Amino acid sequence: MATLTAEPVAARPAPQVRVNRWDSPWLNAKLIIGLIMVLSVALSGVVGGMFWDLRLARVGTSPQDLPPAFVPGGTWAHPLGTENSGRDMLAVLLTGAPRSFRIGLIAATIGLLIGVVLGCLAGFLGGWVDRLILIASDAWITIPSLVVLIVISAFVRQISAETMAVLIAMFAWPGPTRLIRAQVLTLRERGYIRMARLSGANTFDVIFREMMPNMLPYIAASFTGNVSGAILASAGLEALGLGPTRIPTLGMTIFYANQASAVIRGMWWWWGFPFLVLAIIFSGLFLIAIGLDEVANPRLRGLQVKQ
Amino acid sequence: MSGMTRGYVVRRFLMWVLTVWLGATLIFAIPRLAPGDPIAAMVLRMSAQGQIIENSAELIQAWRERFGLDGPWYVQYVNWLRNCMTLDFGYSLTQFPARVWEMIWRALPWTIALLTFAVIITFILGNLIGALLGWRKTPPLLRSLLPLTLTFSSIPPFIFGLLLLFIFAYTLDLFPNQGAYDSRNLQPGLTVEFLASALHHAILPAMAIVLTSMGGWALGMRGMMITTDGEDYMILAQAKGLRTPRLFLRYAVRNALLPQLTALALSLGLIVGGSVLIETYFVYPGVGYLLYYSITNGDYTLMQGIVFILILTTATAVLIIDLLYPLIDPRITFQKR
Amino acid sequence: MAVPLLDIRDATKIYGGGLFGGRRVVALQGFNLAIHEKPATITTIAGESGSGKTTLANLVLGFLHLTSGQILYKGVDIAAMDARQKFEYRREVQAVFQDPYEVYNPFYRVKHIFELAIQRFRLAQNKAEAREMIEDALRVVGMRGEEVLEKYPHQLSGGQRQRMMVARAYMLKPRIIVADEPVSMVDASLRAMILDIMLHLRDDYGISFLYITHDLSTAYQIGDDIYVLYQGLVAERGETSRVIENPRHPYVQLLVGSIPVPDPTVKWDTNLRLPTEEEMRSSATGGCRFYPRCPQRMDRCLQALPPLYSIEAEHDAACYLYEAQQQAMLTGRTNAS
Amino acid sequence: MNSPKKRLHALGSAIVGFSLLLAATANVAQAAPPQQSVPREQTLILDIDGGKVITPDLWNPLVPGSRRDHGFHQSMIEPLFILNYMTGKINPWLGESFTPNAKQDVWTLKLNKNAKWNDGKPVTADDVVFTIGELCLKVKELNCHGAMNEWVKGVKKIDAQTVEFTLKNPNPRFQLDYFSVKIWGGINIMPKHIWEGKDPLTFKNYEKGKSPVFSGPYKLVSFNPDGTEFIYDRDDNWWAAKSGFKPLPAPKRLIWTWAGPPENRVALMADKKLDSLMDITKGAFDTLKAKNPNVIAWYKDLPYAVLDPCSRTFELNTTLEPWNDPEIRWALNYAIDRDQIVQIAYEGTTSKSRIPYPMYPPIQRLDKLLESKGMFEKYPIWEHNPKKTMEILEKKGWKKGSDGYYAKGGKQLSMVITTHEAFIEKQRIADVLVEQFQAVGINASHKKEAGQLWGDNFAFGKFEARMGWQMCGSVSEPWATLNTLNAKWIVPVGERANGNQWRWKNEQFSKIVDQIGVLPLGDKRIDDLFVQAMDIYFKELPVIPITQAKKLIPFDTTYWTNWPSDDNKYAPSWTWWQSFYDILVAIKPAKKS
Repeated sequence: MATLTAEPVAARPAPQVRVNRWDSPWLNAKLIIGLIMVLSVALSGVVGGMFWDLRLARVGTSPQDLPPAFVPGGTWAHPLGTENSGRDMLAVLLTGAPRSFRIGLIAATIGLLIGVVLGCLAGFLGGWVDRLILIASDAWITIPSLVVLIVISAFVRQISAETMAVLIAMFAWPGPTRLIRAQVLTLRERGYIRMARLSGANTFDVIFREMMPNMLPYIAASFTGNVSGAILASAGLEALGLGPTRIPTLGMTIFYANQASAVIRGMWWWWGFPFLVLAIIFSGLFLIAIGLDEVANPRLRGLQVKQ
Repeated sequence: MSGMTRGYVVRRFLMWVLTVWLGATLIFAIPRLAPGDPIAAMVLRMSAQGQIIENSAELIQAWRERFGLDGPWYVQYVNWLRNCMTLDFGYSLTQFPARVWEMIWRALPWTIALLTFAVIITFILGNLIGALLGWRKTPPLLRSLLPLTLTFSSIPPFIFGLLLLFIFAYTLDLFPNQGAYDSRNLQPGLTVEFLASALHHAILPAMAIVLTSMGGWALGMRGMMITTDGEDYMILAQAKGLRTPRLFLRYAVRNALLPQLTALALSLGLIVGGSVLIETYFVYPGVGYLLYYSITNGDYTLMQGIVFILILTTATAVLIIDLLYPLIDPRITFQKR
Repeated sequence: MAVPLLDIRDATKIYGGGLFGGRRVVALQGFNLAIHEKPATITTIAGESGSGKTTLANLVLGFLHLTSGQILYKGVDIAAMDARQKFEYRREVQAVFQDPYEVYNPFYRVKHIFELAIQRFRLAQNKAEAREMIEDALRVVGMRGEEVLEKYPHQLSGGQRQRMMVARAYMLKPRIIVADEPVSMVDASLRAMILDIMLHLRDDYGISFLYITHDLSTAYQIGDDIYVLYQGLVAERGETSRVIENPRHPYVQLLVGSIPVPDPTVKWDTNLRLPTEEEMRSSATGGCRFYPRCPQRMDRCLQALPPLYSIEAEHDAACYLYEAQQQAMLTGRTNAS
Repeated sequence: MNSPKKRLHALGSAIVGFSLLLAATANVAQAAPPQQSVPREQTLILDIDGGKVITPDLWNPLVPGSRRDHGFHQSMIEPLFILNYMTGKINPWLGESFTPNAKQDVWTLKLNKNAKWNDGKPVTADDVVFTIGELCLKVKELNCHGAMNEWVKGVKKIDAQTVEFTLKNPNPRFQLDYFSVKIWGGINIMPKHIWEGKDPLTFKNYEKGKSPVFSGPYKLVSFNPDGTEFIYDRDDNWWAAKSGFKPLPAPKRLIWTWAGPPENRVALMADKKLDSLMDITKGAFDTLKAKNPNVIAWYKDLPYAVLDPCSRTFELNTTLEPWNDPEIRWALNYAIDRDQIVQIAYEGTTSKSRIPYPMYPPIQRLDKLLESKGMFEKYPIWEHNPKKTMEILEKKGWKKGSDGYYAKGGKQLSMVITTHEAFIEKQRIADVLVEQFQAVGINASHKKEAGQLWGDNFAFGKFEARMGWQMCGSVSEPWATLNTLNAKWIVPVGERANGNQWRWKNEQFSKIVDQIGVLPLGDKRIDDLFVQAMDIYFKELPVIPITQAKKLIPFDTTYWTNWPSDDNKYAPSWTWWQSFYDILVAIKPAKKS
C-alpha cells in the first residue's frame, strides 16, 4: 500500500475558474448596481436635505399644480412640479422615498425573520409544532388584513412609520414561513447536512451556516417582493388613517394623485415620479436578489466564467 | 412508491378541520375586539339626516335581538360555528333584509370567472417569466428584457388600473370602461353575444391583475428554478442528452412548479381581497367589493360570511394540493421518521 | 473479553405505526453486531435495496433512533450519552457516503468540510496547524491542498470528491468509519483506489470500517466479516471468504451465483428480481421473508422466522436447512470438549 | 397534454367556461334589458351617488338595507312636500297642506285629491294612517320608527284626504323636518293595498319584471344584477300631469348608473354618455369642461360649486384641557387662515364661513342680521392673526420651547385632529389646519379613522379635535343647528351621546334654544333669540366654523337644458335627493325632436 500516497492523481482538464482570493462572489456587478440603486433611494433624504428645502413637502408651501421645470409652464423653483395641495414634488420624493423604503424594509425584514424562525421550527421539529405553525399560518393568511388593522387603529393614537411597518409585518410572515419550512424539509435530507452533523455542527450551525446560504435565492426573491408589497400596503394603511400623514410617503402621494384625478387632469408628474422611484427600489432589490443567487449558487458563476 | 398512507390522509384532514376552525374563530373574535357597536352605527345611519333620535338605545336593543347579538359571547360563538357548518350566515347587518348567502351568491360567479381567468394567466405568465429568468440557457437578450415586465408589480394596482382605463378605454376606446357585460342590451345567457361581451369586458381588469401580480410569481419561480437546476436529476437529465425545451419543461419547470401550486392555493384569499380595487375601478361585480364594503361599513355578518368562505376554499385548496403532491412528485413521501 | 468498541444488540427499527402512522415497515429486526477495538476490521453489511443496510448506517451514525434494542459505544448506550460522550462519539464515528456530490454544501468551497470539523472539534490551535492537518489528510488519499481546497464542489470530479471525503474521515482520527456505498458512484479505477485507501487506514491507522454495500465482489476484496441482510434480517453472516466462497442461505447462494466472474466491474445483481411491494408486505407478516423467492422453501418457513443457525465457526445462516447441521455441530463440539 | 402548462391551460379554460356559465345562469333571474330602445335625446342618464347598489332587488324603502338614491326616491317615491332652499318655503307635492294648531302639537295633513298610485288606485288618508300608524309606529326596526315614535302620539283619518297627527310635544318643525325633503329625503307614504298583510321587515316589494307600486312619474323597467344600472320609463298616466298639477317630465327614460371612479365618470360625461355627475374635484371639472364645452355648473366661474347644507366645522372636545377654555379656542381661531383653506383644500371652489350654517338665502338673512348687530366686529372670527394666538397662549402660561412648540408644566401643546377616512375634502382641510397650527407652535397632527370608529369616538367623546360637519341641520331657519349644542344632550364621556357630542355646557344658551324650539316657524321673536344665542356661541366658540361645503355638480346641456344654476335658481342641483322632482319637471330637451 506504500504506493498509494505517491500515486499521481490523474488531473482533470484545467479548472474553469482561477482560484483567487479576490474572486469573491460578493463582488459582482448586479449586486453592486442593485445596492447603489437601493442606497441612493435610502439616502436621498439625507443628501437631498443638504441642497433642497425638505419643508416644501408640506401642504401650502408652494404654488399649486405646477408642471415640472422642463415642461412649458414649469419653473426651476420647483424642478419636478407641484401638486394640488401646494407641495413641491422634489421635496415630496426626497422625504417620501426614504420613508417608504424604510417601511418596506422593516416590514419585510420582520416578516422574513418571523418566517425564518417559524419555518425552521416547523421544518426541524416536525410533529405537532409543525402542524400548529402550518395551521396558524394557513388560517392567518386568509383573514383580511384590513379587518385586523381597523381594530388596531382603534387602539392606537398617532403611530410612527416604524410602528406601521411592524403592523404590516404582522401579515407578511405566513408566506415566508411556508417557504422556509418547505426548504428546510428538502434541505434537511441533504448529504451535506448529515456531513455537517458528523462534523459536530449544532442545530444553529446547520440552519444558519449550512441551510441558509442555500435558501438565499428564495429568501432574496421573497424579500424583494415583500418590500414592494409592504410599501404598497403602507399606502393602503395611510389611506385608512394609520400612520403619519403630514408628509406623504410614495404610496400616499400616488393615492392623493389618484384622489385628485391626476391621471385625467394630465398631471403625470404627480404620479409618474413616485412610480419611477418605486420601480427603482424594486429593480434595485431585484438586482440584489439576482446577485445573491450567484453568491449562493457557485455553479452559476462557474458556468458564466466559462462562457 | 406509496408516499400516501391512510394515516397521512387522516392527519391532513384533521389539520384542515383545525385550520378552518381556527380561521372561523379568529374571524369571530376580531370584530368583537373592536371598540364601537355596529348596531348602534346602523341605527344612527337609519335616522333621517340632520335629526337627533332620542330613543336610540331601545332601537339598538331591538336590532341586537334580531341579529342574535344579545346573548353572551359563548352562545354567539356556538351559533356562529353552527352557521359556519350550515353555511347560513343570516342577515346582513347593513343590508337587512338581504341574506349574506344571497349577496355572496350574486357576486361569486363573476369573481370566480374573472379571477380564475386572470389568476391562471398570471400564474402561467409569471412562472414562465420566472422560469426563463432562472434557466441558464435563456438567451441573454431575453434575460435582460424580462425583468422589465416585473417592475409593474411595484406599482400600486389602484392607479395602474386607472392608467389602463385611461389608455385603452378612454383614449383608444378599444375596450369598454365598466361592467361585466353590456347589460343595457344583452341578457346573461349562453349566447355567443353574451360570452363575447363578457370576455371583452373582462380583458382590461384581467390585464390589470395579471400585470401587477405576475412579478411575485416570477420572483418565486426564478428562485425555484435556480435551485432545481443544480439538482441531481437535472444533471442526470442533461447528461442523458435531452433536448433543451424538453429539459426545460419536463424537468426544470415541472419540479419547480410544484411548490408554486401550494403558494397559489394559499393566496386565494389574498387574491379575492386584492381584487376590490379592480372591481371598483372597472365597476366589475364581485366578492372583493362586497368584502371591502362589509369591512368599511362595519357589516360584520357579511364580512364574516365572506371571510369564512375564503378560509374554507383556501384550506380546501391547500388540502387538495397537499394530497395530490405525493402523486405528482415522487420525491416527497410522508413517512414518519 | 474486552468491551467491544461498537456493540449493536438486538437492534430493531420500525417505520410508521402509531396512531396515525400508517403501515408499519420493519427496516431492521433483531440485529446483533460487535466491532472490537483491536484488531481493526472491515465489516461488510451487504444486501439489496430495502434490506435495511442504510437504515443500519443511519442508526449507527445517530441520524435515526432505534425502535428497540441498543447500540453501545465503548459500553455506553448512544441513546443515553451525555453531551461530552456524544461529542466524543461524533468525532470517533465518522462516515463516507455514497454520493460524493450531495455531501458538499454547494455554497462553500470544498475546504469547508475540513474547516467545519476542525472548528467544531477544536482540532487545531491556529490556521497554520489546521492547514497542516488538512494537507496531511489529503496526502493520505494522494491529493494536494492547493489544487483542490479553494474550489467549489462542482469544479471537482466525482473521484476527487470521494477521496476528499475519505481524507476528511481520516483527518478526524475516528475509531470507526461507516462507509455507506463509498464506491458505487465512482468509476472502476478510482474504486480500486478507494478500497485500497480503506485497507490502508485499517492496517496502518487501526480504523475499523462498517462497509455497507450491495456489491459482494468489493466485499470479497476487502471485507473481514460480512452480514448479508434480507429485508431487515440477517440471512447469513460469517467470515467474508467463507460466506462468499461457500454460501449457505438460499438467498445468498442466489446472490453469489449471479456473479459470473469475480470481476469487480461487473454488476452481480442484474438478473435479480426485486420483490414487488405486495410480496414485501405479505412476507413481512410472519415466517421467512425470503419464502416467496426461495427455491428450497418448506412449509415450516411460513410459520416462524428461522433463527441464525451456526454452520461452522464464524459462519451462520438463517435457514431451517441448517437446523440439523447446527445440532450436529453443537453435539460434535460438546463431544470434543 | 405532456406539459404542465398545457394541462393548466386546459384546466383554466374549463374553469373559466364553467364560471361564465354559472354567472350566466345564476343572474338570469333578475336581469332583462328593456324591450324597446329609447333614443339618447329622450333619455336622461344620471350618476348614482352612493356607490353600487348592493341589494338591487330590494324596493322596500323602510328597511335599513334599502337604497333610495338610484332613482328610487327621485322618480318613483314621491314626497309629501318639498322645501324650496332658495325661498325657505315648503311647496306641496303629494300633500296639499300640513297645518298645526296654535300649540303646535296637532298637525292636519291634506293630501292632493288627484294623487294616484301608478296602479290607478288613489292615494288616500288610509295610506297615511297605515304607513305612520301601522308601520312606522308599531315596527321598531323600520327607518321611520325613531322619528315618528319620538313625536307622534296618534294618527287618525278625518276624511279620504285628511289626516290628523297628535304629537307628544309641541313641534313647529314637524312638517319641515320629516315630510318636506329638508335634507336628502323624508318619511314617505306606502300604498296600503300593497303593503297590508306583508311583513314590512322582509318584504322586498319586487316581483320579477314588474315595477313596484308608487306614485311617481316613472316606472322601473329593469336593472342589472350588479346593482350598477337602473332603468325607468316615463308613466304617461302620471297623476300630477293628468290633473295639471305638474307638467309631464320631458325624458322618456331615466337611467341611473354607477360608473366607478371619478375618472371613469368624467370620461363618460366627456363622451356625453352621462348628463350629470355628483360632486367632482375642480381639476376633474376643468378637464371635463375642456373636453365637453356644453358642461355647466352652478356658477359660470369659480367657485362653480353649489352649497351643500352641511357647512364644515372644526370641532373640539370641550371637556379636555386646554380646549375647555374659550380663550384658548379663540387662540386657535386666530391661527386659522380660512382663505388659505379655500385656496388649498378646495382650489377655490367654496367660500369661508363665519357661522356654522349653509349660506342659502334664508340663512343669508340671518347672517346680515348678525352683522347689523355688530356681532362680527365684537367677535372678529375671520381675523387671521397668529400674533394674537401666541399672546393668548403666553398669557395662559404656555411657553415656547426650543423645539418650537408651546409647553406648560412639561406638557407639550399638541392636538390630534381626526377625520373620517372616506372624506378627502375634510382631510385636506385638516392637513392645512395642521400646518397653520404648527406655524404658531402647536404640535398638531392629523389622523384618519375608519368611518364607524370615527362616529363612535365622536358619540363617546373619545376625541380631541376633529374636522367635521356635525352642526348640520338648519337650512332655512336657525333652530336645528343651534339645537346640536343644547346641553340637554350631554352625557358623560364614555357614554353614547345623541347630540352635543362636544359636551359643551351652557345653560343660558340651552334655555334660549329651547325657547326658540317651541315658537312657530317664522315667528318674529326668533330673530332676537337667535342673536342672543349666537352672542354666547361666538363668545365661547365651542365649534369653529371653517368653510361652506361645496358640491361641484356638472350638467351637460347637449341633450337637456334648463338645469338649475345661479342664474336660474329654481332648485338646488342635487340629483340624488328626493327634491329632484323639481328638476325633473323643469328640464327641457335641447333639440326639438
